[in-house]
Amino acid sequence: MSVDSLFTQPGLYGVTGALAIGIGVYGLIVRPHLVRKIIAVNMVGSGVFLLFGAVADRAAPGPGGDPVPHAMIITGIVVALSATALAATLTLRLSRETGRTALPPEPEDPAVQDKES
Amino acid sequence: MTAFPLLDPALCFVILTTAVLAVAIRTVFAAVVSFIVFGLLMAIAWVRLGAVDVALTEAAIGAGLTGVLLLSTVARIAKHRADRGDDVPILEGPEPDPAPTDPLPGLATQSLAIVLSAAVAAALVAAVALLPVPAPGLVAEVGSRLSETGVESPVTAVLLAYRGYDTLLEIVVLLFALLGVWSLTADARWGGQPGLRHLARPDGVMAYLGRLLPPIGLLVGVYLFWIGGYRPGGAFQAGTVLAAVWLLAVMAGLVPIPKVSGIRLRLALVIGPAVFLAIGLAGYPLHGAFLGYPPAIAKVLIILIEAGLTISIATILGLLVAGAPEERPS
Amino acid sequence: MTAALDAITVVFVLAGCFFFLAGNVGLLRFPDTLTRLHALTKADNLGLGLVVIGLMPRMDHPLSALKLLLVWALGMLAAATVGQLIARSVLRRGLPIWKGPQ
Amino acid sequence: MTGMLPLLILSTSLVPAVVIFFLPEAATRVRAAVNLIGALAKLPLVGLILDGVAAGEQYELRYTLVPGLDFLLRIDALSLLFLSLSAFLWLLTTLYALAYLRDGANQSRFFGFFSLCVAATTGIAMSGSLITFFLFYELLTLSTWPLVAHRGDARSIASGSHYLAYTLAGSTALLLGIVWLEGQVGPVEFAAQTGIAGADPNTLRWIFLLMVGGLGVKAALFPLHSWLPAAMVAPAPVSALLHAVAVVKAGAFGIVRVVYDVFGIGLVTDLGLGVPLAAVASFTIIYGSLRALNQSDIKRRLAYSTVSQVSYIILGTGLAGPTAMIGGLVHLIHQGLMKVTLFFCAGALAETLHIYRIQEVDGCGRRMPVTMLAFSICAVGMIGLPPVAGFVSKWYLGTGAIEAGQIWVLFVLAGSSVLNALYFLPILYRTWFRPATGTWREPLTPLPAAKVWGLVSPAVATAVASLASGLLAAAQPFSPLGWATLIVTRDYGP
Amino acid sequence: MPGVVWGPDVGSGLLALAVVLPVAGALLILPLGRHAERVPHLLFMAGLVLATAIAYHVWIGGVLTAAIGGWPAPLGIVLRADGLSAVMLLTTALVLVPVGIFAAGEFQPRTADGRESRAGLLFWPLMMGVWAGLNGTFLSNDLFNIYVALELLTLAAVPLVTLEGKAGTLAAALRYLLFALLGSLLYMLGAALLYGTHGTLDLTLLADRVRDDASALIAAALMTAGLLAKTAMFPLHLWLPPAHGGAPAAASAILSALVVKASFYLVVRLWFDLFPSLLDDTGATVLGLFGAAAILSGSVLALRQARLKLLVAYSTLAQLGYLFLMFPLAGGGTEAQPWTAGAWSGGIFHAVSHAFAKASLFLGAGILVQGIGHDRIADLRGAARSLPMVIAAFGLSGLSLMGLPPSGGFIAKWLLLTTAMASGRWGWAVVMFAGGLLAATYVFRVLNRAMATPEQPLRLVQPVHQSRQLAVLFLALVSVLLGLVPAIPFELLQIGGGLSTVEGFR
Repeated sequence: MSVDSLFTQPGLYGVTGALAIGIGVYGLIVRPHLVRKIIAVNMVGSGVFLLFGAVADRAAPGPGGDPVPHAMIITGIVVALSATALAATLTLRLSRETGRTALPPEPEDPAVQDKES
Repeated sequence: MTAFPLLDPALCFVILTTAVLAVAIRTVFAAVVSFIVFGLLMAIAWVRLGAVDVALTEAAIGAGLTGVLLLSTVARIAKHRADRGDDVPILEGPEPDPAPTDPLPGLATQSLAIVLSAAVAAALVAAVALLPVPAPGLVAEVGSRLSETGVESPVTAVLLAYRGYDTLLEIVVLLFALLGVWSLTADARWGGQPGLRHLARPDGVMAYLGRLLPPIGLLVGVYLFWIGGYRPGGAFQAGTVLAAVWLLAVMAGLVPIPKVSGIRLRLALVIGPAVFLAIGLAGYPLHGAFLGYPPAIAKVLIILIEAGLTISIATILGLLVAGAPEERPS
Repeated sequence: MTAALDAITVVFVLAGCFFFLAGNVGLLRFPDTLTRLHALTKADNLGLGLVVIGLMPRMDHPLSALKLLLVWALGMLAAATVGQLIARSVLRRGLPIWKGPQ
Repeated sequence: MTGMLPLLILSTSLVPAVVIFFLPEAATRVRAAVNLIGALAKLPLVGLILDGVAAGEQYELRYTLVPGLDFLLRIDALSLLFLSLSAFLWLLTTLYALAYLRDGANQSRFFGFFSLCVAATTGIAMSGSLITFFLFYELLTLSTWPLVAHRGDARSIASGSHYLAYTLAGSTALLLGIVWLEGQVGPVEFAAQTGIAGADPNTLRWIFLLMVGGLGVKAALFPLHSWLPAAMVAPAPVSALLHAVAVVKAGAFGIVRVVYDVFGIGLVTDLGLGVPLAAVASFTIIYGSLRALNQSDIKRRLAYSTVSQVSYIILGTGLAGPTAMIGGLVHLIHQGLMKVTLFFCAGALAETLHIYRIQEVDGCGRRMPVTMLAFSICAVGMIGLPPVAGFVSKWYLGTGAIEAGQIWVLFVLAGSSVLNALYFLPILYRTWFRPATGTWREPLTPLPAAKVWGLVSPAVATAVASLASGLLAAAQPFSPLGWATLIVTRDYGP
Repeated sequence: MPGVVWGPDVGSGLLALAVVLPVAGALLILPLGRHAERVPHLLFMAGLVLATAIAYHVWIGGVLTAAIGGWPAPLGIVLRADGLSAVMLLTTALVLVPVGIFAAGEFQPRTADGRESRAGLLFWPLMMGVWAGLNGTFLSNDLFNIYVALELLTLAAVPLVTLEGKAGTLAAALRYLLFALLGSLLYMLGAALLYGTHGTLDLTLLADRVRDDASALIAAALMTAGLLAKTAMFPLHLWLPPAHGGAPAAASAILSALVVKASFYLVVRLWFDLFPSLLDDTGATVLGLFGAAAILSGSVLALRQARLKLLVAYSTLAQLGYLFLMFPLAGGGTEAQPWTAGAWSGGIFHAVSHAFAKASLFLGAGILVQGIGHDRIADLRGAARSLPMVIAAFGLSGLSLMGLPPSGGFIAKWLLLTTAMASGRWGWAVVMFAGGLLAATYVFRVLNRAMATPEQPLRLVQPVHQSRQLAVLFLALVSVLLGLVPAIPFELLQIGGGLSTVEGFR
């Protein structure tokens, strides 16, 4: 293990990515509001991409870098947007149908919910 | 870089601060705003890491479109609340979080969350420290066969040639996200228009902007698409710009938003992946493999694919922001 | 020649930064939405313009310099439109407006 | 051809089962025809094999499912003992069931599962390896359940669950035993035991306990028997199937296989497992008879009688001497023939005159003389009086016990006979010597002749067979006794 | 390279088509709209032919590989089909055909008044998306490409849950989506670390380069955790029952039978092909304990459900548990044991036979809902009389769940059990036996009700088309058939497996 590598430029961004992931995971667990959960997932995603990017930068520092991870990150960002759009629409629909913007604490029988609403 | 030794640490610090804000700040609206700022700062980080393509994508899609989506979600939720009589003002009102009906996690959950996230972060920091010092990568391989792809930008070569299959699946993923959003339409409204309403008065500033910007935006979009073969840019960035311009024109009331059942809209949605797929299949006879491009015409094929993709991406992204149909078909 | 260009860049970019700073101070310190908009849009537009001017001599191609100008123009357009929209929203909803020091 | 014949025999019941499932409910005649064709086709095939095995022919069919798991059909003399019993009784039970269930509901389901049960039994008889045995044993468990629960009322459903709970737990134990054993010594086939003796004796004892415990559920060994009396709510043909043709016999047959062909008599004796097994069987014999005494429901009394009688087979196996083995094996046939007659008659009484309890049979010997004569013959046989088949079994068991030096068994046999007499003779007395006191209900309209024939003639046939097996016991080798002797002298002789 | 028409050989050329076909289907159905009625069925049939062809080529020629675009790894993406991939492809195609026939009764692109129906249209491209995602996962040899395929799978699968538009399913779908997204991100994170360490994402190349060190362990742990969340493995399982129990029957069938298997498949690939040396006793035991906990808790919860669809959904949790018993039984310890192939094949066998059985169960539950108007277990009296084929199929599929012969489930259980006993690991065997008995309890709880005679004869509220019942029965029969002719899939599975040690097993 080389702690020094954490203080290079890629190391720094790698650590930032790692911390962003940690913050996102925390937010995903404790924040009940669905919009915040979506934000948290996106934050984990950004952290993952940043970490991946930092990894790529080590291979070829400076402008350009390793283009393979860059292409993958671009793909990842688009995929994350796709998922966000779906999640946001689901949240909207949930809020319109039930007035809730959070998940029930325990998964429940969908049929029972139907009767309530 | 040496001129400002503190630039990177400061940037990282601000990124993490906005990240904490996005999780911890009191209202959901503020959280969304924090996240958008976080995304923009991330774009700067990408520039710092030399990944301009990624920076463009992050700014346009990661921060921009995602931000718009989230903001409109918050606004529409607030509107539902207002419709239900939960007296919450739109947008600027501090939406309580957790909302009155939202359950708070117990102390156990919170401690678990802290332990878990700390463990993940620590493991990752360790993993970063453990990465080998002569870093492996594919820079040389990408460069050595660049001539066979007909494009000059290495990222575009990876996206559309070496790993074109990823990109094919990616555009399909995007399409399915739209289908997923559409699937949440109420049955009676199927076939109608997405729920984006134009807010502009005909003489208002929006209408003016809506008239002024589209030509410029179109130009920028086409430019981004064209430049992608040489430098940072490409179908995704171009598609995003075009989608934004389109939405602007819709919001300005200049063009109607199409019905989801319209055949031309459907064709616009599938043209990108369809062209991609067709050229991919042509690769069997032309180059002996799926998605194989003969070097002589590789560039033409890639431009064809990018053109189709740009149309589909612009349409899909625009419709994703517009949301599920909310108007009944006439 | 390069020294002169460098000097121009340093001066203009620094000046631009100053206006950005001023705009942000305004955003934080001004009392209501309209005044804050005022500070932000005006100061930022000016600051952006100064930065753009400062960077133009450093471009290797005239076309790139033109692109920078385009960025400035679009930025101003966006700021103007958004400022207008927010201001109208303030008026329509009857949010409090600062009437001068009490 | 020697490989195809077992498969052919299996398909005589398997194919009708599948066909019947897909027949529409209204196709009564086709269903009966398919069933009877299957049953009739099976008999000559079994006869063919019987002849072949007597002449020393080998019949084997091997099919590898996955490496280490072979499906193996192999017919030896012991297989045929069970095979011919089930083939013969299947025909008669089918005839009986067709009459019994006339106009009943869910006939396709019933006869489909009925044939499936017989197919499973056939498979059990022909299995050449432990795991093949298990496959058919489970098939039997599952295909019997819908028959037990056939009526669909609360009691039937409850007794079906009772049955399943016991048998599934039993087969779990059996499978555990099999997997454990095969984990030690590899795949186990019934012909040649190699390497088993080398395993750790205590492990082997545990495995034996698991296997016999698992099989003992179906064989209704005390204390695993309680499902059997509960299952008498099922229609009479099902009772016949449970008690005589398939289920309890499969359990007993399995125990015989485990003792003779998996462990081997020598090893069982060396491990000290034979006498405890005989002791449990003896206890079950006495216990079943005692419980039968105080049942007033006819079918319940018969059910407890089965608990007692099936253990004779296990007793003979546990004693491990050649004569006792013959007695046990032959009882597999004899008990089947006699018990199936008794259930046929009990069903006929219930269907014709609505007689369910022992107090209700007063004087019905004059009303239904043929049925009650058949009943009486087999009741006498159960007690163990000559010249009916039961006497032969008990005689061999008794001499076998003396030969094995287990004199106490004689007391068990004598005690059991006394108890048998105590619970059967009162029925006979009431039937023949008490006047009719109007305890039964005549049917509103006379039963159709075909139905009466269908109910009575199978009982007569099996009663005659019981009598014949006793009278002609000495006919070699195709009387039950002759065949059992052939098995013991040829395959398990010293 | 003119002249070379089909690449190195026909079999390899087919691989990409397995993904192209469903994608093309979705692209075709969308513009066709209400005129797309027959397209999906033709595609499903073509898919079955294609999967069979690929399996055939694997069978005769061994492992197939195809570099997409002619770019070899590590630069490009390589598709690879070994026996395991072929079996999964075939399973997918074989489940989809009857599910498609079943769904045609429910999802018609054209409404009665001739307009385009929302659910009726969208169901089909979403199915195509799931199919493409599955095939993409099974065939890809590139970790990042698998990530994209997994996301395609998720984004096509989640809308299926809410397709009927019931409010109650929204929360379930969201929970599913969030778990799935976090899962894929964790997976991607592990992949990123592997790229950073070894400079490639190609599984074959990585397998040569990966060493038994801390960074590989971190990557493997992250990827496994992510995939466990997507597989709904204990303790990340609670999202599954409401999502699978609330979705339309045809969708539930696909989700429970196939979608969760994709991530399970990857866990198998990771631990047996990529990190075999990393799978020490501790890791394998942890995975096995998760599996054991899933078996027991899932079965007990299934017992307590009042609705049939939820019972079936909870049973999925339990059945997934068996799959993870293969890790302690087949892995652990550095060198392959003679019984390794047995437990490994047993796990896969279980996944396959469960796919057929579970699809049949969910479709059957759907028919009950249609025919008698509900799926409350307490009120199923008379169902066996009114819908005999469905109840028969329930019983036959139940065999696989209980692990009783004759069924694929039994063969799987036998392979796992003999391994456990032969290597003296009693605990796992006991768990399997307990799981089998619990499964019997919940299966017969339903059958008992269905067999009972009702006070009044049960009237169907809506007639059920014969073809839909036959689809249910077909799936159940396949799960039984797997127990009768297991040799062919077993042999196919061994092709290309790094640990093919069938000889030691004999």
